[in-house]
Amino acid sequence: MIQNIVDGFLVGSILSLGAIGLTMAMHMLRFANFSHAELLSVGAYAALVFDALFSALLPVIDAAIGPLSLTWALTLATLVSMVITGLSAILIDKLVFKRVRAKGGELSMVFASFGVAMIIRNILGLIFGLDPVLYSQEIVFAIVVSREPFLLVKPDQVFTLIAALVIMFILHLVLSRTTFGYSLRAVAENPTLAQVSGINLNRMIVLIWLIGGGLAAAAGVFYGLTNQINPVLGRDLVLPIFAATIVGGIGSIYGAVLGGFLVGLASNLALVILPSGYSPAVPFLIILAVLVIRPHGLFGEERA
Amino acid sequence: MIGVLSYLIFFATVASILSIAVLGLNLQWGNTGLFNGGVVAFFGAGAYGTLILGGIPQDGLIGGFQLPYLIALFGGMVIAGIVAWVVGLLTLRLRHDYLAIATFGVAVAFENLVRNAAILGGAQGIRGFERPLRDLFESALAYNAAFFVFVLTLLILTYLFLERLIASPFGRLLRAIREDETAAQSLGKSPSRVRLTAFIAGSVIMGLAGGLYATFYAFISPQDVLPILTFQIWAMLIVGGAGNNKGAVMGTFLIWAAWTASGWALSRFAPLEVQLYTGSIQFVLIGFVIVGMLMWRPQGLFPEKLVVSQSAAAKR
Amino acid sequence: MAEPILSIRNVTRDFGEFRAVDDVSIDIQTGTITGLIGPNGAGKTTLFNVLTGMLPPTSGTVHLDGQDVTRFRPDALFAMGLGRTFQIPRPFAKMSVLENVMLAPLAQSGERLWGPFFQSGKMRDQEAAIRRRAMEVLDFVTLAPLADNAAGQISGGQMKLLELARILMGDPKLILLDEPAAGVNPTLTKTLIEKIEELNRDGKTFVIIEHDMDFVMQHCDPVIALAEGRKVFEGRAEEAQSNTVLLDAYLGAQVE
Amino acid sequence: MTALVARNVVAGYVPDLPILKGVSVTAETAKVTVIIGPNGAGKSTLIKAMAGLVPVSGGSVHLNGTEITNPRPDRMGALGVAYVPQSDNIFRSLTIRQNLDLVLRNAGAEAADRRESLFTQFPALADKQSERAGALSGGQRQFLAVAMALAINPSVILMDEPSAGLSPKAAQEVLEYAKSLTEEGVTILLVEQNVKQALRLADHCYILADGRNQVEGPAHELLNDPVVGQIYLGGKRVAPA
Amino acid sequence: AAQDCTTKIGAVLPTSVDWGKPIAATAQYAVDIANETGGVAGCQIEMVLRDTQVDPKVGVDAAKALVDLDGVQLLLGAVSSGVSMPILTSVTVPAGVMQMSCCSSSTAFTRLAEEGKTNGLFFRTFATSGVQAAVGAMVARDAGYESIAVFYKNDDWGQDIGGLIAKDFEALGIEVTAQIAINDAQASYRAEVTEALKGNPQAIYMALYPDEGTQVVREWISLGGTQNMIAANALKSDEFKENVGMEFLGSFIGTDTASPRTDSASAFVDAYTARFDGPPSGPGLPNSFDATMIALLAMHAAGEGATGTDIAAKVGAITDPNGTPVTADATGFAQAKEVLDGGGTVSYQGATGNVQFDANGDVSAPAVTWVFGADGIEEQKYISLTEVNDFMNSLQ
Ligand SMILES: Nc1ncnc2c1ncn2[C@@H]1O[C@H](COP(=O)(O)OP(=O)(O)OP(=O)(O)O)[C@@H](O)[C@H]1O
Ligand SMILES: Nc1ncnc2c1ncn2[C@@H]1O[C@H](COP(=O)(O)OP(=O)(O)OP(=O)(O)O)[C@@H](O)[C@H]1O
Ligand SMILES: [Mg+2]
Ligand SMILES: [Mg+2]
Repeated sequence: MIQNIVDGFLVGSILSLGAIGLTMAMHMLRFANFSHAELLSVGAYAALVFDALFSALLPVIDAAIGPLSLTWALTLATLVSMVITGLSAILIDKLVFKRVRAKGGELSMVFASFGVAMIIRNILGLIFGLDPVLYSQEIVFAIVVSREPFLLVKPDQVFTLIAALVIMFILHLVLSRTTFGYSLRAVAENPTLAQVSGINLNRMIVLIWLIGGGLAAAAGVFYGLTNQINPVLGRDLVLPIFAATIVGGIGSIYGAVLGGFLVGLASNLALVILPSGYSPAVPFLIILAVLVIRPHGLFGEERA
Repeated sequence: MIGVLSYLIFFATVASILSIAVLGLNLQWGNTGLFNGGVVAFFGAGAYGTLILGGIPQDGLIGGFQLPYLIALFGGMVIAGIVAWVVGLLTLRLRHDYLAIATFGVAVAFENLVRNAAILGGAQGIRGFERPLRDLFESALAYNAAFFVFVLTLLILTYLFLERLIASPFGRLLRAIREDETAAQSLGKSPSRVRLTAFIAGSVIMGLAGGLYATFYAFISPQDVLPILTFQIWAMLIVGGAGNNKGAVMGTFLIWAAWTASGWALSRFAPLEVQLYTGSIQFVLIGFVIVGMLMWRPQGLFPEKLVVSQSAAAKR
Repeated sequence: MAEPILSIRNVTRDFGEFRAVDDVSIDIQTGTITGLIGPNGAGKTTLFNVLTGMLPPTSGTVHLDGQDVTRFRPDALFAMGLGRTFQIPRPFAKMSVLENVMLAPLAQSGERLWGPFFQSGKMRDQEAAIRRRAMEVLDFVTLAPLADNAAGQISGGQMKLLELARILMGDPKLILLDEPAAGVNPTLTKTLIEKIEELNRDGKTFVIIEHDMDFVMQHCDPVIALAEGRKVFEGRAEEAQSNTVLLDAYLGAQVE
Repeated sequence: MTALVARNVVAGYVPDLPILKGVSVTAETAKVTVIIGPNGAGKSTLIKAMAGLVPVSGGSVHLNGTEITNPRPDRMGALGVAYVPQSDNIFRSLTIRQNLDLVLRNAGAEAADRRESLFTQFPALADKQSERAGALSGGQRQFLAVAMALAINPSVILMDEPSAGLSPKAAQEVLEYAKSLTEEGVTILLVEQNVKQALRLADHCYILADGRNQVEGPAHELLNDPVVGQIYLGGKRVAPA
Repeated sequence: AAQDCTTKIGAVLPTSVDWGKPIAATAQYAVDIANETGGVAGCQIEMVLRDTQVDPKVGVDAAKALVDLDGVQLLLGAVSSGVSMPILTSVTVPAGVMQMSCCSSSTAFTRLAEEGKTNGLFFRTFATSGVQAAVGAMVARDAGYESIAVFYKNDDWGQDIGGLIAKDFEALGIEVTAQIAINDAQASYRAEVTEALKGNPQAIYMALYPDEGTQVVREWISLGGTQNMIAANALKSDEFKENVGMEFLGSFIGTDTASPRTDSASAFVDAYTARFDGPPSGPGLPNSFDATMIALLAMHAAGEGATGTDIAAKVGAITDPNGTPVTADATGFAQAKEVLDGGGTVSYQGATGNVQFDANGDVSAPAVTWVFGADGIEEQKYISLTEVNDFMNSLQ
């Protein structure tokens, strides 16, 4: 039980990172972006490429940091990947979403995002092959934190959790201390009035994608670090991330964080509740229960 | 030549069956604004229901009642309706994305149930359905043609039913509730009742499609009720034009044709080395078709018209 | 005195700490046009929301025709003859103006799932009649030329007119109007008033929130004023004009 | 001096269906100009066209002698033009203070100072400054919208029915406040249905109908013009102030 | 004598899935071998490959198009039983086309055949799961494990084998501490692994594919789980070996239904290695190869213009235990054609052994255990058909 709960948090931190970007884009651009999870894949692969590049150029930095399987090279690669993924998100918006947005309704965007997801996923498959790859073949052993109750924790996961929390805290500062935070909500609620109030809509959109893409890349790398990387990584993560966003309430950053942890917990507690075959359904059933009680998610607001 | 005909009939049958499901979704989304993310649950309920009622008995499996085909089909629709009723009571308070994810969860749970419950066939699915009236026909082709006529008839009936329904004051009510529930309620309408009615009606239609699908293949398994089907059905509706029944049917044929033809074209024209990658390439192509469609005509092929109810329009 | 059509007893409505409506009791007599005035934020709209079942009161009761209807749902109340318009219009944006209006009548046989199939004759007759009336109503509020326009694409004032048209079409016996004239051109306002008076003569009861003092003073009796959630005045219009509290807090120096 | 000029403006929401069929309006510097007309005349459309929210397909818009036809809406503030929309003119999900801060910061102004002075001008808002604007009454919203426009210290203010929904006292206050701004050199262009009050305050008036200029003249003249009164002012002559 | 004619055969395989692509490549490889020897019944073979996307609708449509538009009389595929089954019931049986699946394991096919509904048109080179389950249990017994946790892929194959082996373990008195279904496409299998760890088993059994198998095992080991592992053939994959690491696979034992100790199996491995720059790794590759070879030989035996029914009728002539043994390569293929042209029968010694179909189109096969060695997969122990059968009977 305790183990499941701790695991839930560790897995949840990755989902939270993914969900933050998604909730921002969903709120501001008013559409459920099913291609968001593909940004995690893009990020994970970009980091993979740069990791290899940096390690080759500067073999010294290809050393694991402390007990982690993370290397300095990969850390650097992750930062680069965050930027690249953010830029890719902007590019995708320019090429596709911007045009659809100009003409179509909410649902057009949703389905365009489905199409985009399909394209990205399969192009990644064509480039990198369908087989899973790993940042490090090494298996890092979990550390026994306590014997009674028995509790195992992997260093990588703890790092991921801490890194995710740090990133979220930084984001929190940005959103609560800068006009950007208000502007975000303003654009979400009423783009026309936001423009009239002096907000540059295009710049906001670019920023959203940059942040969302960056966070997605971090989440993708963290996921790869604790699991494995393959082109369908996005497909496997899209639902948990969505669920986290929805449960937290669209538009709420804090909701997304909480939602991520909740979904992580639910997936990890699923087996305690039901036979293993049913585990995919459990997070959704919990979401259903949350929504029946709070129809707009934990922190969501009704949208007029 | 016979081959081409035979294939076309086959293709048209599948597309017609899917069209029926898309029409059901159109009633829910296009006309009522219910974002049903769990289409497969209702499609699947109809499919499993029909095979359980109309199939042959098998060891360890529930059902196999061998009911006459039409009764089994109807039974499947009823089962889909019951599922929709329960789901609707739980979820119809939700809006937009929230409803979508909740119903999606229902679909995942449904797939999980049929995958894991041995009495429902588990991952192996349910087989052994005897095709009705098969013996009356000489050849498989003739039988397929006859079955196609049957499906087409049901498609036309569904289409006419929905056209008439949405042109009626009921349709007006649906659209009003889609637009602004509070305002509709202040005009004496009961949104919760209307939403539930539309949700059940749409799901029953999906259940019909499911029943036809399962009996056409004489087989159903959890693999038939994966989320991809929900996505396909939605894509068909969006490309065709939500809110427009003609668009829904056209969209279905178009998307299904694109889906299958891209595979066919690649197998035909792509060089051998590439063929092993056709799977990925095909998905990329389909992705481009959908994205391109939405960029070119985001309202769908046939956008929703502003309609005034039928009798009113007639007098204009 | 005859039994009031609407009887509001000690209604209070809180939003968290804030008390928007504070222990208000009002009787609305059948056949009157009651004017409800008060400064911005006085709680007028909130009171309407409570009366029509959109918000539950924190305490207090509402009786319609002697029946306790506190916490009834809006659609049930409408069916009982209580209708309202919204201060900020709520058109069905993607439906035509005509459809917006045609939606309003109650108990349309075509509004049931099977109506179009098993009662189609009846339905068609009903529809034709409804449509005829809808066009009359639209004609009256000057929206007839826009009958086929999407209701979301008409001007702000036109939306207010559409609100009114819808409620006229729905034909409840007690109508609550929330600032029907705000944003409406004065010439048209005059026509509206005439129509309201005509309907009133035919037996309909009105409660009208309005800031247009000409309107209130000349056509409303009684006038009730709210301020900070409380009822601060109830009486005839002339009395209102000489009420110093009202003059100060609400009317300003500008009354003619 | 003319601050804002619309010359033969043709504009509409969809291509090939102009709502404005060549409208000309001039707002003199430091004066109140009012536009009135029946519902659906195109008044709001005109203001939106000037603010860059509706594409102008013919004619031109000039600000202080410079052509600004089809400006980017988010740049208007920087040009010193504020705009108060007729509806949906506040951010309901933000608090009142956040609503103001948003505009203030985007204008690059020193936020806290200006905010306090705005609150003294609109005490009703000060009391509720940390509540969500969605909870405001109809009239309170209108105050907030005007306050947001003033926040950027504009030299020209476009107002679309600022007094709609306000109590007579409050309406009077808002309009008089607008008038008082002209003394500081601010130009006001106003759309109003609250015709009497507006005309009493305004310097110049345009009447639009059906997307075209109908009548134009000094406000007090139109107020007393019997024909205009009959057709546009509800047929009732009102005594001059 | 090579002529200027081509005969088309169809293949419906999930090429858009990681493990599906090599299966298709292997089938194509077999076709290439046949063409090298001058083709089949005098004509070159063109394999038209269609992706099923693991979607039954798509797979059935592809099959129908191949049958109707390309006029194929032989269809290879599909992999998932959930796709093969509707193809069988709604395309190949009605059209009288022979269907040969490499990898569909569902027992539903056997029952369908027993009911006489396959018209003898269906074959598969994938042995029913009973054999593998039994051998897995045998390995556990021989290793002396007393408790074991079972991970199974939650599809028809996994459910089947997972259920069977649990029964076998119990029959042998080995405690099954947990039976954990591993669902497809899940973000993380941490919870599943944690659940299995609770029972503190001495070993784990896995009926998993490499993708989720790798994730599960890495998780399992990092959480300190035992390195005693038994796995079904699907984990026979280099990718699995590399991503887990040899240091943890020391006591890993795999099972497979495999070749008798003929040279043919290793010949296949060698030939495959030469062709693809690496040994066959990943599920279903030998099966796919044999499925294709047998089907092509049957096609040859049936002669030019043969219908599906004709071809199906000739399958027995290829897998005749009393026929001339032929190897699974170009030489063998050419030799087999000669024998068949002369009216004889052959005993095809394939990558999965000398395959024999029973009346339902099923194969039963001897078994083998294997381990990961320094340079790939090494066969450990051969368990003959009789041994397997005796052991299975002892479990009843
Ligand atoms: N949903 C809400 N949550 C919190 N406070 C609210 C809510 N709705 C209204 N209020 C507050 O209740 C008070 C009364 O609002 P109401 O809308 O009833 O005023 P009103 O009398 O209609 O004013 P106006 O003439 O300006 O429309 C206001 O101060 C408002 O801020
Ligand atoms: N968003 C829109 N899309 C399309 N047409 C519109 C839209 N908004 C308004 N119109 C059309 O433009 C015309 C003029 O509208 P506008 O809002 O400018 O009127 P107005 O003069 O401001 O009226 P009011 O006094 O009622 O606010 C209306 O008749 C309407 O049909
Ligand atoms: Mg109000
Ligand atoms: Mg206007």
